[in-house]
Parts: sequence; C-alpha cells; structure tokens
Amino acid sequence: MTSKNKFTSSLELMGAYILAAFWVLPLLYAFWAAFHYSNDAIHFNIFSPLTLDNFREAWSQAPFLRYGLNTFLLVSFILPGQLLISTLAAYAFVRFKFSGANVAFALVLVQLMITPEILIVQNYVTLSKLGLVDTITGMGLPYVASAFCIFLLRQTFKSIPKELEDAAELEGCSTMGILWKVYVPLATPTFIAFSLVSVSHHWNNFLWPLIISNSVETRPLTVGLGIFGSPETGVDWSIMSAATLISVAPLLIAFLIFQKQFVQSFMQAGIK
Amino acid sequence: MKDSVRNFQGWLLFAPAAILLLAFTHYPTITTFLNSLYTNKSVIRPRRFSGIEGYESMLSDPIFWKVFANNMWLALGTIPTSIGLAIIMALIVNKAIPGRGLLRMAYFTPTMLPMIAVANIWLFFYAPEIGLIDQAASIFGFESTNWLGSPSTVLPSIMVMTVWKEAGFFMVFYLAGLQTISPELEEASKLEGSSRWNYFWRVQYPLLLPTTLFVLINAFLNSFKLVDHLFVLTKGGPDNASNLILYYIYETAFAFLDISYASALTIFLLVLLALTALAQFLFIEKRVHYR
Amino acid sequence: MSKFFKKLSYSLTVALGISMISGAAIAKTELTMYYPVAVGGALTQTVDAMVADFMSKNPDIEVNAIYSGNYDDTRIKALTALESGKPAQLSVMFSIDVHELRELDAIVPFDDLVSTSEEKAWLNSFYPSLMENGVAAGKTWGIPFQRSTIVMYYNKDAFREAGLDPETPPATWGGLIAAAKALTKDDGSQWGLMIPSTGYPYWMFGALAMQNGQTLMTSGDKTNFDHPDVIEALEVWKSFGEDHKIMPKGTIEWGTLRQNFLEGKTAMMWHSTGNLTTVKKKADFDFGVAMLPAGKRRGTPTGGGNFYIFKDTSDEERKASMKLIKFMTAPENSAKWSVATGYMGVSPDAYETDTLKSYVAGFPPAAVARDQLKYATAEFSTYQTSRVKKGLNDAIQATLVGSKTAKEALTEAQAAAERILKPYR
Amino acid sequence: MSSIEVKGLSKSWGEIEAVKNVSFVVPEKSFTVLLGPSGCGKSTILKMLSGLESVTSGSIKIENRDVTNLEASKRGVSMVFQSYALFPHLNVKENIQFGLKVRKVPAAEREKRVAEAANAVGLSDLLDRKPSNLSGGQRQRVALARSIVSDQSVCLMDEPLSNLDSKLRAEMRDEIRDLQQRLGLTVVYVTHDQVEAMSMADQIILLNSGQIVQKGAPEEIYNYPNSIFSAQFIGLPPMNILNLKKIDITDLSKENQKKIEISKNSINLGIRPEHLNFSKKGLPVTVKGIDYFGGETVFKISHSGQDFFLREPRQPKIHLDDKLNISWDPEDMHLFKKNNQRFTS
Repeated sequence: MTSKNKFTSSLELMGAYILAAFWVLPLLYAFWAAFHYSNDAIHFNIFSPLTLDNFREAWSQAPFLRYGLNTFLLVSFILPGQLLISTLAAYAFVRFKFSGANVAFALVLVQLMITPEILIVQNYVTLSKLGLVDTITGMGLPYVASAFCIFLLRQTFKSIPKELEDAAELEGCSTMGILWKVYVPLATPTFIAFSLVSVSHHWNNFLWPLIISNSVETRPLTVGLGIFGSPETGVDWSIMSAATLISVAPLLIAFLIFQKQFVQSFMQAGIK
Repeated sequence: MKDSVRNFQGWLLFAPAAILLLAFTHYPTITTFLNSLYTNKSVIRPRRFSGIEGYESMLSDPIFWKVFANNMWLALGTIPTSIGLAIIMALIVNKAIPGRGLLRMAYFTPTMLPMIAVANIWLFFYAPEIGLIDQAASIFGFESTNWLGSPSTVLPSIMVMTVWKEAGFFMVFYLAGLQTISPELEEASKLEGSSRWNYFWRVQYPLLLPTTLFVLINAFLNSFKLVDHLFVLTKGGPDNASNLILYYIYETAFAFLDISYASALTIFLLVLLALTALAQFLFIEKRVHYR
Repeated sequence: MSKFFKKLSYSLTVALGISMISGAAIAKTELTMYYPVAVGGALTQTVDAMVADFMSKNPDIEVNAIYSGNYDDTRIKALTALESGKPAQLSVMFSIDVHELRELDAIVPFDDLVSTSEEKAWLNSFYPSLMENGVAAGKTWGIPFQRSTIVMYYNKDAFREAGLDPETPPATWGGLIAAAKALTKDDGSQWGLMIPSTGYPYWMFGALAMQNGQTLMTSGDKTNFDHPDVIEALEVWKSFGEDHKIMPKGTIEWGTLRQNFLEGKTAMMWHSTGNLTTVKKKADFDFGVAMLPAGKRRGTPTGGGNFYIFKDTSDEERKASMKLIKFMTAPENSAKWSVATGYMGVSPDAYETDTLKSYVAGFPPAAVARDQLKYATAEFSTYQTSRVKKGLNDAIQATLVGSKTAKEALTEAQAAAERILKPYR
Repeated sequence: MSSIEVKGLSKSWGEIEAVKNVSFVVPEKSFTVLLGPSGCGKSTILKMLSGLESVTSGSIKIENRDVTNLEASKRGVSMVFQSYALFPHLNVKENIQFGLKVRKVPAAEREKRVAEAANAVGLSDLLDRKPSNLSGGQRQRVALARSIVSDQSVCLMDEPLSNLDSKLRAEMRDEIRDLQQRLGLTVVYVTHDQVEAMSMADQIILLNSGQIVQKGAPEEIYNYPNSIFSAQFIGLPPMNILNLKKIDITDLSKENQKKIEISKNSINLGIRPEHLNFSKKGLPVTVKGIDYFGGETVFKISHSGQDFFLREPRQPKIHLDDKLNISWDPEDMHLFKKNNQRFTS
C-alpha cells in the first residue's frame, strides 16, 4: 500500500469513528444525565457527583414495572399469534393451491401497505364494539395477522424441497404432521429473524397502544413514557432521562448482547 | 374429489389469517370510506349522507394542505440524506476494519429505540437556552435559537432527528445488498487498476440500485406512519409547522371527535400510499432488475 | 342486542343486589376515575394518597384512580372509555370541556344530585369565579378541584442584581416592560420575561386580552377574536419579543419553561399557580410570586380541572361519586392539596383551615392566586372547544412566529369559529 | 410370486401424456430397474407406485393388494430419493427413526431397529452427525438406512446415485445390490444410467416417451435389442448403426451377405464396437480417431461418410488416416427394419 493510500484510509477510518460517535452520543448523554442531578446535567458538569435519585424518583412517579409487564404481555400475545397464524396461511399458499389463492394472496399483500397504524380510527370503533378497548388483547389483535410474516414464511416454505415432504408423507406423516415436523423446523431461521423484528417493532410501538389503552393495567412502556415525558408536566431532564432509560433498557440490553443476531435478522427479513 | 379436499384444507388453514385481515384491514378500509361520505352523528344533528362534501372541505382546509406539504418536505428532507448515510455506513461496516462490530452497533442502536424515547432524548438538545445545542452554540457566541418553537427550524430539527433514527435501519438493507455482490468483482476491478471510488460508482452503486429503490419506497411509506415524536416534541406546532397527516387524523378523530373528517383524511392517505405502492409494482420493479 | 343485554344485566344486578342485602353483605361500589396532570411534581402520589384516605374512611367504596396524561388525553380517554363499555363514573377533566361533554350527553348536572340543604350549601361554598366554567344552561356541571390562575413568578436575586426592588414586582404593562428591559442581559444569558406559547397559548392570551379589557368569548357560542382590543393584546404579546426584545422571539415551550426559570434563563415567567410547590422545592434562589400586571385593568382566566359525573351511572355510583367529590373538595383536603401542589384552595373555607393558614403565613406567595381571583374570568370555553381552541392557538403561534399579523390571524380564527359555532346558536 | 403388478398404467396432466398404458410385473425379491432418458416417465411411474402421485388410469397391485387409490404411507413401500431427502434439522439417528416415531413404534424396538439399520449400512459411528456434516456417500447410506429401518418389503429408489462421483457410484452399486440380496428386498430402481442398470438389475424395463420399449434381463436386452432405441441406449460406446444403402454388400463376407439378403426389408445394420475386427478383407474404412484407455482402445472409423466405433482389447499399431478393412461374425450382426424394429428370422 502506498503512503497516500494509507493516509486516505486512516482518514476514512477516522470519519467512520466520528460518525459512530455522533450516532451514540445522544444516547450516551441521556445515560450520563440520568446519573446526575438535573442542574449538573444541564450545565454539563463532568465531575459532578453521581446519583441514583433520578431513577428512584422516576420509579416512584410511574409504575414502570407494571408498564414493562404490559409490554411483555403485549409482545407475548402478538408474536406467538403472528407465528401461528402466518405459518398456517403460508403453508396453505405454498402446498395447497386452493382456488382463489392468488386473489387471497393479493388481499394479504394489501396489509403491507395499509398497516393498522393508518386505520386507527375504524379499528378503535371495531374494538370498542368487541369490548376490547383497554385490554392487551385489543392492543395486539390488529397486528396478529401479519402480511409481512405470511410473505416471509411463504418465501421460506417455497424453498423447501418437495422431496422432503414426499419422504415424510411416505413415512406416514399427516398434513399437519408434515407442517410441524418438516416445514416449521426448517424455517427456524426465518422464525427467529421475524421474531426479533416483530418484538422490536411492538416493543417500541406507540400510537395504537396510546389510543387503545386507558389504564395502568394495560399501558405499555412507550405510552407510559409518553405520558410521563409529555412536557406538559414540566420537564426535569435527569428524571426524564432516567425514565427513558428504564423504558428502553430491556430491549436495548437484549440488543447489545445479541446485536449480531439482531442485525442479521433485520437483514434477512429485509432481503426477502 | 381429492382436489376439493385439498381446496377445503387450504382455505381452512388460511381462514384465521383471512378473518383477522378482513376485520382489521379490509373492513375498516371500507367503513372508513363510507364514513367519509356521511356527517357525524351528534345529539343536535343526525347522521346524513353528505357525499363528497367531506373531501371538498378537506381541499379547502388550509391545515390539510399544510400537513400534507409538511409530510412531503419531511420525506424529501430525510430520505435522500438517510440513504446517503446508510450507504456510507454500509460500506464502512462491510469492510474488515478494526472495531467493525462496535461501529455497526453504534449505527444500528437508534433503530432499536422507540421513537418516543428518541424524542425525549432529543428534546434536551433542542430546548432553547438550556438545551445542549444552544449551550454549545453560546460558547461560540451564537444567539440562542428556538429550534422547535419557530416554523423555519422546527421541521429541519425533526428531520435531523429522523435521519439519526433511520439511517442505521436503512444501512441494514445496503449491508444485505453489498453481501450479494461477489467479492470477485472487486478483485477483478482492482486488477484492472480501478480506484475504489470508481469501483463504487461503476460497480457497487448500480448493483445496489434495486436496494435503493426498495428502501426509497419503504422509507416514503414509513414517513407517513411515523408521528410518535410529535406527541412529545411539538404537538404539531407552532401553528401546524410540524404537524403531519397521521397526527392530524389522530387529532381530528380523537380530540375533535370528528370521525367523518378523519375518515376523509384517512382515505386520502390510503390513496396516496396505494399509488406509491402501485408505482413500485408496475414501474420500478420492471426497470431495475439485474437478475 | 345491547339493549337486551342492558336489561338483562340490570335485572341480574337487581336480583343479585337483593340477594346480597338479604345476605346482610355490603356490596362494594366500584368507581373508576380519570385525572390529568398538567404541571410538575409527583401529583399522582398526592392524588393516590387522598384516594386511599377516602377509601379507608368509606370501606364500601372502591376507587380506581387512573392518571391519564394531560387534559386533552384525559378527555379522550374518558370519552372513549364511555363508548368502549368500560366506562368511568367520574373524572377530573378540563373545566372548559363542559360544552363538549354536554353536547355528547355524557354528564349530569350537580343540581340534580344535591338534595339536602347541607348539600346545597356545599354547592355554594366554592369561589364563584371558579364556578363560572362549570355552569351552562343555568345548571352546574363541574365542581372545582385542581384549579389555578396564571401568576407571575419572578427571580428576586435577579431583581436585586438589576437594581430593582424585589418586593415591588411590576403591576402594569409599562412597569413590566421597563423591569424586563433592565433584567435582560445583552449576551443572551438572561431574558426579562417568558410567557409560554405552546401547550395552552389561548390561556395565556386570555389573560392578556382581559388585561386589555376584553374577554375571548361572551358565551359558549360566541367568540371575540377579532375585537380590536383582543387583536391589540396579541400585538402587545408579540411586541415583547419583536420590539422590546425582553422575551425570546417565536414560541416558548410550556413544558421546559419552568426549567428555564429555575436555571435563571429568565427573570420572570407567567405560569400556572399549580407549579408553585415544585418551583419552591427546586429553586436555589430567592423568588417571588405576583399577580399579573394590568393593562387597562388586571386580569387572568381561571384554569385547571373540575370534577364531572358521567350520565351512564347507577344511583349508587352517583352517590358514591358525590361522596368522593365532597371528600376531595372539603376544606381540609383542599388545603392539603393546595400545599402539595400550588393549586388553589377551592373555597374560602379552605383558606380558613389551620393547614393553609399557617402555610400562607410562612409562604405568602401561596395566597397570590386566591387574591387574584377577584380579577379573574372564566377560561376560554365554547362548543367544540377543542377545535375552536386549536384555531385560536394556531393564530397565536402564527402571529408570534411572524407568519401572519395579529389582525389577519385572529380574523381568520374568528371566521373559522363562526362557522363551527353557528349551528349552536 | 409377483410382488408388484402394474396394469395399463397411464398418467396425464391435461393434454400431456407422461405415461401411456404401461404394464409390468416385478417378481418378489428381485431388482427391477426402470431405465430411460430423462422425461421418459420413469420417475412418474415410481411416484405412482409410491402413492405420491395419483393415477390417471390403470391399476397397481402390491403383494396382491390393490393399492391404486391407497395413501402413500399405507402401501407398504419405502423410498430412497434422488436428493436423499434427509431432514437437515435432524441428526442421522433422528433421520433414520423419523418414520418409526411417526408410526409410534415403542422406544426400545425403535432403538434396536435403528441400530440394526445403521449397522447394515455402516453408519453406527455417525449417528449424532447432522446431514450437513456428512459426505455424499454417507448421506446416501442414511437414506438407505431410513428405507431399511421401515421394514417394508418393497423399496423404491429414484436415481439414488446420481449425485455421487463415479468412483463412489461404483462402490455404492455393489453395496445396494448386496444389501438388496442380503435383506431379500424387492427393489424398483429408477435410473437413466445404463451401466447401473446393467450391473444391478435382475430385470430392466426400458422406457421411452412414456411407453415400455423392452423388458428383460440385462444380457437379453444387450444381446437381442428389439429396436434401434434399445440397441443404442445400452452399451458404451453405443451400438454402431450403418445404413445398408451406403455399403457395398460385396465387400462383406459371404455369410454376412446371405444374412442380409434374407431380411429383404432391413435398411440398417447394427454391430457393437467390440464385435468389429481389423482384417485383411472386408469393409474398407479410414481411421479418424484413436482413444486409448489402457485396457482397451476405441477407434473412430469412417466408411462413406458414416462414422462409427471399433473397440480393441489390445493396442494394434494403427495410426490416424490409415486405410484398413474391417469384418465381423454374422451372429454378432443385428438387422433393423424400416420402422427401426429388429428383424427376426
């Protein structure tokens, strides 16, 4: 490598790190501020004392534990539902060329564009007719049939050789047996990829949960944080930082530990 | 006989998904359209058929035009920048350089944060006088700027935040795109003495074009769905300078309780998104395909 | 179908009720109540503690108090809950929501609920200006709870530094501008005055307009946005930033303003009295609270939240709700609430309690809001309040940021309000 | 006793007839090969036997039971697939016992049978491996073991060796044949490779365009091909076919001339390369190519514009462009009529 090349490449490397620094700085600042008194945080007093008061305060001002539980319940309702329903549908599309399948698939794809976010008004009306307002079920239900998941699984199932199905059929597997014993295990990477994408999406979802949840018993973390941080209550930087960190911590920690899998999953889900 | 059994089984397997999709996508789409043709029911006035009146009043509603323009500006202001940054990030992270894992994590982390938390964090930066940006600016003797409080800066401020949030997400698609490019191409182009810059423009960039179009369309669709930050940052103000269609729909439906008008707005948004998706299917998909 | 089920569930309830009474068991009445918080501090804890106190004294009533965000959020939540089959029985909501709630036929007037002379006396025990927003069509629909006026917080240290007398805050617009000029530092490190213009701009504007001699509305169906005095008031507001340069240009955040004041970025701020306790706790300088200065006269709108009882409730629930409201607004509790938050005591009796008496004695600013009541008017409130209000808010912000003149903006807002309100006349 | 009896079997998809009126019998414990070029319908026949494909018309009997409309799993057959169809998420042992588990065979018996089957194909040490960690030959053995363990007397194999390299293929041929005889299996084996067919089959069923061309023992088909298709499909290099009109009959030996005269209608003459000899008299040819294989040498020779082959076990001193004569024994000569069918006297 010539010295000029070396120079440009180290310059580029520096650029890469500076860009990265800009990208983590906001979060790092929030992290730093959460452990300092708000006066110090605002004036950026680096050597000011550390404190856990902000977390204590935030924790006592809002039931974050309950919010976290609600988010967890929400995600654990949506994800298995999505996987189950989409698996059945994708299997139907791939191995049962039922009449009208093409039209049906087109109707599924419509949801890629018209996501439930846009139909908040009517979906609210529907759910209130069903008496599911202010329930975790109601919060999750519009998302349970996921066109994206059906689409992903259909692609995956299509790539599974017909011979494997023949072999299983010959061994006496029933239609559903083939699905559970052959298709599902072979699509595991897709299931994982979709799961990570879905969990991060619904963990972070805000607008629909805001509309549909009325009480502490159903309010997920994002909505709790939204109400907590709504500046109408008067902002205290440090307490809000603490509350923000409490809210994002579970998913963020999971991401930091399994970051490679997360990035890979988003990639895999994106390619198809 | 056997075929009809398979037919029935197929429909049976598809039924749960079909019912939910019908209930939460197709049925509400249709009722939204119907509602947009009727007036609201209230104690004083009963519901009546009003035809396209709702749409007429939409077209003469200056706030509607304002929020629509805002949405378009937001898309225009964030998508090209995000895509440019995403390509740069992907190129960086795709190479074997020291700290690659850390860099990738740094770029991607904002994607994992809920928009509402992002807004909370960035509120610190934008607050006039006491915010981080203003404090930094005051060191260099700049005057304090009310980033979120003046119509000329509020949208750009939100754009910067959005780019920060989204670039890492788009990076992932480019990473996936780059990995489908055979490394032999780079070796071949190196042998021919082409510079890296040349290699990017002549080889990588054209091969990434399908990715770019995919990202472009999805980013555009996304930009209409992302309104969470408004709840924390501006509530659409000042004077609707940062208001967006979906947030306006929310306000109209849930704060003003005007379902009829909210339905008309929703239908407008749906048509807009449908046209975009259609453009993707009919036009772009055919033009850019190398395989 | 729903009618049939209602009937069915009603008869079941009756049957169940009878069997329970015969079993000598006490049925618990369950109440769900939403309440908003629009100012700082751990208000949720204060409310929760009061509710817990109430329940320990009334074991036959179970209250589920739900904090539901700001005023708008709370109205949305309470109304949507009504439709969703999981209704609340009572709520604290914006005092100005009264017309909208009545139009939806969602609430009952308190006149229908009070029967004994003692109760009638209770209904008359509140400050009359706080009752204004709760009255419509000759009946009382809302009971004052977390009520406020706008007051002026000022930094006495900054006053001293600027050579002003910290004990005589400005009492007129002229005085205000002069003082603020002295307090504004050229390097931008300290402004003389900040009036918030997000969140509730129409509220602040209500004060300025009244000080200029005109209220924003005459009744629920008539607004006065294009009155010359109102237009002039908005021009004055704009001139603070534009001409006098005592206030930052553009809009000022409601939410971050308190922090600005506490950081010494502004020497004076107009804000809800509901912030008083938090400011008192957090300020590391000497501060004072003053009534808003006078233009042609003094003036401020009242503000804050009232108790409402929803129509879709049983007799027992209404009785229990009345009990709860009476408890929460009783002089002693009102006094405690005032001390904890800075909101006003809602009745003269509250200020006669030892709690508030000794508090005011030690901390005179606590009485400013009450003293200001004699200049106060109702908060802006019309039919379709949310929408009319949005039009007004947009007009105020458009003027402050300079995209329209005060006259243009307010004339447009008035025209829009006319269109919306016409059917209600 | 016959194990499989196929009568008038046809399969069509709309207009396309893949299999036309095919009938044959597979004797018990025999090795029958369905041979033919790709697209001849042999795999379709196998799938119809297995039940994975439905029958358009005709009937299938397995062990005297009409199974024409029976589900695949109830026909009492096992199958080895071309791609082996191993489940990539299961290890060798789990793959082998897959069917036993589905059929709810008790654990103890399952263990025993898996061990036996694994032993039979020499996989006992690899039971914990995943298919992705196996070589091609090992995967093949797993597929065989899965078939063996099912204890079905009829085993269907669909080009099971086509994914292996040539050396391994030769080994596996012997192994499969050996296994079949040891376990007394009835095997129906599909291939397009005539070498496999010749070396393994008790009976070859040669197919073309969905129809049976010829059936019989390998040597029967080799020695008495009933058509030019048969003659050329089996044997490598294939049988030489010479157009009689382009040959001066008088160059040939008297016996040959006589034989040709008897078959008035014949227009083609067939002779296998190994049956040709260089000689002093006979048909004049020019040497156009020499391929030396060590144990034998194949010459490409030409007579009046027709190229054909001659196989010699030795290495005669012959060079390119040499002009020589060739001759053959009349018994080795095959004559074909205008319709490409064999002339028989």
